[in-house]
Amino acid sequence: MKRFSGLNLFAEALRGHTGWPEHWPDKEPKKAYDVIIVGAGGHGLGAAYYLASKYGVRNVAVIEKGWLGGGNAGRNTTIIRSNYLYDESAHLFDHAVKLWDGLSQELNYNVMYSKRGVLMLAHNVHDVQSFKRHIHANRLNGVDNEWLTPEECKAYCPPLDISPNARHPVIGGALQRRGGIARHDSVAWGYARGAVAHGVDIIQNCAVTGIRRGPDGAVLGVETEKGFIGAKKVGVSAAGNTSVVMKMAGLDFPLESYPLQALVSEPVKPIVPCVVMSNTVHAYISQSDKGELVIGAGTDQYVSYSQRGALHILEHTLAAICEIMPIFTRMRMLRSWGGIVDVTPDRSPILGKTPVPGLYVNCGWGTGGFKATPGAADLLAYTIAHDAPHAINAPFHLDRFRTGRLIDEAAAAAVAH
Amino acid sequence: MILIHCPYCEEDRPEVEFTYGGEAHIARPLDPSALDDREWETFLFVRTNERGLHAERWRHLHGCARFFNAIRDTVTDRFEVTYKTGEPRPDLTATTKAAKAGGKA
Amino acid sequence: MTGYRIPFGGRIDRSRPLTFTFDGQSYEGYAGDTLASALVAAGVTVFGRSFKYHRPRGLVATGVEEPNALISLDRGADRVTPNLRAPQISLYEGLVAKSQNRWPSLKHDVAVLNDVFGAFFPAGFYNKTFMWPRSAWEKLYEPVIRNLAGLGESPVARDPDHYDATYAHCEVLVVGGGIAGMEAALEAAAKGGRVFLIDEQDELGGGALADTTLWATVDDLRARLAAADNVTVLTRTTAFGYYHQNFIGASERLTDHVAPFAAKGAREKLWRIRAGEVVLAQGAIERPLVFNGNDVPGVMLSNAARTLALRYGVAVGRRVVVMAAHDSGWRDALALHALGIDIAAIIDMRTVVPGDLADEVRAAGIPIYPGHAVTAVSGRLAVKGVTFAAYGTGKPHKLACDAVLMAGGWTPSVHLWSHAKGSLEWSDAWGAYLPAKAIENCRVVGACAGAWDLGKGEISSALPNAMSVRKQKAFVDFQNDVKARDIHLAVQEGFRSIEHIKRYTTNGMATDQGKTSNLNALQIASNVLGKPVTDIGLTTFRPPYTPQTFGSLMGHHKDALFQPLRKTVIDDWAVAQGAVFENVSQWRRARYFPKAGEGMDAAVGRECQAVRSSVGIFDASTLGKIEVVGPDAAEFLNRMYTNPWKSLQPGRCRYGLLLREDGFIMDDGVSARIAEDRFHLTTTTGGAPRVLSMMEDYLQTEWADLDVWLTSTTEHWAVIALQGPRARDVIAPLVEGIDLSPKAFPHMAVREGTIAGVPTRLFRVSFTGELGFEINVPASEGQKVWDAIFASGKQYGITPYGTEAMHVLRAEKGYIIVGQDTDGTMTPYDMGLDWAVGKKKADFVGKRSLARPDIVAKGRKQFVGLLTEDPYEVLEEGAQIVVHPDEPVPMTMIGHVTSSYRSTTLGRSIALAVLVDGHARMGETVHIPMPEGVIRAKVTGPVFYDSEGSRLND
Amino acid sequence: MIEIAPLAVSAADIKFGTAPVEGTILGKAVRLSPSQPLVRYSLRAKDIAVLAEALGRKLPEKIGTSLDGIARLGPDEWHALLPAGTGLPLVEGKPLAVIDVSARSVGIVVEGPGAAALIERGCPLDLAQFALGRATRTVFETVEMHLWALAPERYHVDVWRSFAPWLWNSLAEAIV
Repeated sequence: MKRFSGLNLFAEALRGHTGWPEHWPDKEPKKAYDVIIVGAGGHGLGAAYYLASKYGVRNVAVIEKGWLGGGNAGRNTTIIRSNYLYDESAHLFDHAVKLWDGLSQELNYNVMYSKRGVLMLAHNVHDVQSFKRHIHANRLNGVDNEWLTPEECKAYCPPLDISPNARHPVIGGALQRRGGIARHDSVAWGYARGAVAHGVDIIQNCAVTGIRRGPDGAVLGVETEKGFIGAKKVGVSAAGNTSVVMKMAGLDFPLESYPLQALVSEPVKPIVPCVVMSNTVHAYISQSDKGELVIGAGTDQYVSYSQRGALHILEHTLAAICEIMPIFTRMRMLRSWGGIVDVTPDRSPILGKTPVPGLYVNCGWGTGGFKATPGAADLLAYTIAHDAPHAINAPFHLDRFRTGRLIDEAAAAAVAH
Repeated sequence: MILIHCPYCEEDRPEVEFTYGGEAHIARPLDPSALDDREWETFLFVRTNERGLHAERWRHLHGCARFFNAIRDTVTDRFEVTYKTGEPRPDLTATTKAAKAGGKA
Repeated sequence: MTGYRIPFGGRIDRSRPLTFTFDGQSYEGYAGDTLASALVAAGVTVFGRSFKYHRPRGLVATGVEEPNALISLDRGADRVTPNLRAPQISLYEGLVAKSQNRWPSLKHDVAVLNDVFGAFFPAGFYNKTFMWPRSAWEKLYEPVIRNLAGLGESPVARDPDHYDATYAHCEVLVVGGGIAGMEAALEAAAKGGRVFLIDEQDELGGGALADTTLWATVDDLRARLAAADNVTVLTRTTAFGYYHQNFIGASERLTDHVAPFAAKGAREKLWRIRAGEVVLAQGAIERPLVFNGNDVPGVMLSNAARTLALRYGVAVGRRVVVMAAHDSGWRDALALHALGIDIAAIIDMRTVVPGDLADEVRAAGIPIYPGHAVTAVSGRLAVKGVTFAAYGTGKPHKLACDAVLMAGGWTPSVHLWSHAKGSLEWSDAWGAYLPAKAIENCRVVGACAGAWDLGKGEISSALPNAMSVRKQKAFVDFQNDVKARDIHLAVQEGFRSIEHIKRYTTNGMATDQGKTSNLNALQIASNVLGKPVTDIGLTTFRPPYTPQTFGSLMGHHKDALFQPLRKTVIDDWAVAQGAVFENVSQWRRARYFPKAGEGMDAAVGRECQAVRSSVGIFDASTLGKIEVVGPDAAEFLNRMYTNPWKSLQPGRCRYGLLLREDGFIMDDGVSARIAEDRFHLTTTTGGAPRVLSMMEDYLQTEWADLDVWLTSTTEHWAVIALQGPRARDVIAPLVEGIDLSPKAFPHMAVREGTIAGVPTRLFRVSFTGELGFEINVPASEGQKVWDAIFASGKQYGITPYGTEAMHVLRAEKGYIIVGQDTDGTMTPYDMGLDWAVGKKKADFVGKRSLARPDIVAKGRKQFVGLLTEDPYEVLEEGAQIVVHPDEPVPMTMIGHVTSSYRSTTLGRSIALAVLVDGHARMGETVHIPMPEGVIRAKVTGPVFYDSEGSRLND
Repeated sequence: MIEIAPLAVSAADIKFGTAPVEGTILGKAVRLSPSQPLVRYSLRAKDIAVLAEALGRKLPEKIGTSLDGIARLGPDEWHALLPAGTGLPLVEGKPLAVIDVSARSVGIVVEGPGAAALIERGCPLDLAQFALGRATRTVFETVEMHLWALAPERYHVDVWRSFAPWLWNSLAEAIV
């Protein structure tokens, strides 16, 4: 791996950039690996990276049915925050936020993590009660989150309309200053490059077609379009397609996959300095380093793998954005797209072992997976390496749906992820 | 916006009149107390999340207000057939043609 | 480029000159001009600066594919629109246009340093640097990058325009108003159904508007369309997205083409069209050629020069070089030549060109160079000349010129086809993908179907120059400054899928969405990878086809019409009384009624005191109400609610608790049995739709055998809560047909009669702990009854109270509010509502879940009261509770404050909370660490006032 | 207890129409007016005969059609929209339900050659296929309404009371 740095960039510029090697070579699968990760998104590539770099498991392959980073890693609105209510969630997401900090340096790949702050708007008394509950819980958990008055919201984010005669007036907000955004593709690419540097094989265009299990039920490896690949440990990090993969191992999962749409505007000079979310009007917005307003919509109502969203969802989303930021009615939508998000009954992820020995899963992130990327990847790697969950992800076990110990942030707070 | 054939109204109506009701044919057990925790979990939470033909419930909330069932392909979002609550899930392998006539995708 | 106005021809109206400004300088054009045509006619060459390198850029195209000429249109300070394409801006008198992405001026842009040092900013450069020192990313690098990025400036003022929307239906929708589209529309119209024809331009005709020989045909087709009464023609309308089942989103621009003072009505209109069949006639877009210097202002698409000349009467230059890889360039040259424009040469990359075309060109005296290509372009702000050579190698020749036209072949516009998930097939003849198999009921006609002779060009995937690709400024994506060498670099760095190449280089991600660049990038990648194009993949076209305003997508949901604000029939009265409101779900509710000079605390205290000491009146109309009727009504409720219902006698009320199937509290409310087969249910304000929907679900799909029906009556009834020791005295003079005596009409009873002459369902219930009535009357009579009660109550000092006093009063009694004291994770046992769970019931919704291991385990949070040690300290709702205040962060939190008030009745603060094992902690002291210090409080039961309930039963 | 800035009373404070609005849409004449007072009943039964007998009236059989002021909204649901003063018996003890919901909704009459176009701004139904005598529940954007085709170029729209100001203004906005 050739090191990335300003100096090397300068040196390469002088010789026409001929010296940059490929980020990741195309690999044909070996007969067997110690660990196979299914799904080359940020979470899967990251898990391979941490397995190889941190947990000493170097004989690792990541298998991807399409091109790496082509699923939700490259389709999300890149919001990063950790101001979750419950201890379990706050610890989980804050683990990720701590890893985000310094990730560019660790990977030697600028993922453009920008701590521009995430501001969640309160529009009614119930919102205030809920946000204050978050703020106090976060404070005692060591997670930053602070209350802003409407005027402070406006000062922090000038495009906001805080007029009291809006249909949904802004009556305050909760701000996490460490929250922000990152460049989504770079995260997948940086992890891929980092993993490869530690000996990981990345095998693209190779769909998994089955999971082979031994007489004792334990995993023996995966069947793929390129033949059988052996591995005693398989980690599945396949987002919206998790149910499909789990069925191959004979497991039915408490998951449903929904279309989630997002859109960007044409690029403009800096105008939205932070991330703004409003659960009451159902929309969120930030501005990318390129200048595009990046806007998230709600999920469509039905289960789907079509990645084809409906127009009325965009109508509602843009009406909502223009309700909180009326100056944007003349801005123009440049591109909209759909992803598939996998949602659990309590909207919290499932991250840990499965009933099948040797099969590990990281799924159910719903609309909130990007922010968790480094944390989820590290914890999946830890769980695979130790065949036991880390204390942080132990509560996110599949068994909670049987016992009733749900981690239901949405029910608790009605706050969208 | 999908058009959905309401089996009660007997016409295609726009998606915004409907609400999605989750997977179909998951009957509430007659005696829930007889189920163990695992079985109850399965009833409450486990879903096929089918990639392909998916049996699901819809309600024509802003129409006849009835729940009904549908088989929809979750890859294309195409409705193969819709049918009334209480009717058995159609076997589409045998009756694809008839189903399509009723479903009007 | 030294463009000029040709003294004749074009479709402009030379009798109507128009004045406009660009970057402050005044120009003239004609009605029928676009901003682009008028500026070219005025000799302007530089239209904008590119995104990354800030290179000066000229006009490339005359349609939606224009990548460079992005303009801000200023229609007044509150009507600024950035990033519009100059060729799509219709000229009007007084138009004010500004260039973008430059400082201090378009001709002298400081940021052009990016270009000077362009070698340091290849594709993906930002991934490789700006990482040290760590803090510099946010403080230095990112702000600089951000300021250099972005094109125009966002509007900063509230937009005074409004936007319209509609649904529409037709049997056939034709997208594209060129000849193919018009013919398709007429053909469809002849069959008799409703036909829509949509075109994005000011007038129908499409590409034919740039071919005078077709104008007669266009006129004829237009006349026949106008005569067909089943055809709706929408011009200035862009079909931007093709959604499920032939549902098309289109946006009509209604006012931007007229001067602001003359603009009337909505600015844009969103058409949501459901079509039986869709016919796509979107045409094709000409491809630029990729060669060194191809972005110098004055290098443009050949067809654009033709369009400017024939449609707008504008010559792009006085001496023009055509670089072709396709016959259409030759025809364009002939057309320009016929208008007196000097064609310096046709340089064609192909060695063989059609003989008849060559003969015609030779006859016109135009020099031709088959098998040659332009290898360099001189000039910075305008083309001065070209260097060309035999293709690939060869001795360079120089030629002076002021414009270079690129004819690289044609790319069918398959955007909408792709939105609709139609399949595509590679065509070698076209060097492009053509529509193959449709999923929807859709067909394609004209150039976008691969019809006509626009294919058959030569496709080149290598630069026409022996020089290293790294040394050539050969642009693929003009706006995003992607050069051929960036694609080479991406491949070198391991990006092999076209999606990876696109994302790494940003090719095709500009505001033109790759309309001119995608195919060239694909060809180059194919060449570098040594793989056929079809092995590299194809990037997905996503809606919208061209950028669409947020306003048009928002439609009429603007300002007051964003969402309905639901108000009760008493709302006007409350407004007149000076009430302060709060929004609760979709409703607006009076929160308190301050008297002059009163703050919230004082008003709420006074309101509470009035209820406790005399009588208060409260608008409870927002409560959800459901009428449950039928022989099986009691059986149904028995299955839904935790408590038993069959034993409830007609005329009596009961508190009902509703769980979700997962065992957690969903809603509650007091309900009454009106008759043997008729119940009047109430729900929380926000929960009403959810509850009804859940009940319908069980009724229709689980228990379809029951004969019972549910009807929302929320809005039928106005509900007036009258609470306080004098409540009975107030209504007594107004009520007829009901014996109000405590014995005949006890607490938790319901009676029917009249009040103030209006039929009523009168509930004797209380959410305050006082003697109380909830008076249900038809909403249409609500204000009348309210007025009568208010008048009758005058002598007792009747006091209107709002939601805040209601909250305090109920909290003093320990009554929960679902959604505030519970949060979707609480069971009846957690909330101390064991009494509301029917122990003998075999089943009810949620019962089985209450037996799950972690629900019966110790350590669950339970509902308690809290009394601060300092009675004047009011805890903050949402504050967290700990046992050990000195524990370092992260602290062990055992619960939180759910409700907290200053109680005038009790002369101190009170709070409700949920606390781990709270029921076993009575009397314990807990700690609430706040930023300002730790507050100590004692755990108590949740009932603070009249725990025996004696006041209720008076 | 949370102290917040008072809401401005003007917040989306739009009113239901008291006077008709007349004008054009897409060049066609249209008139919007509040309907006369009406009584409304929700009528429910699994068996149409039982209900018809109990009410002593003939009921429409096809879902989505109306007869003499009663529409069949669903397989077990009818809705009566009758002149003020017309009462229906709240029958007891039979497998049916009669519920007086007279005050739940208010009516809006949309008439004229532009009536369909005005409604189609927010209603996704194809009104060209919505023949005389049709009646159904549907939506205008996100707001539920009952739509009755009562006479040529004349529709009656029934909407829940608190949504009426929004619907009225959404319709009136497009009339020029």
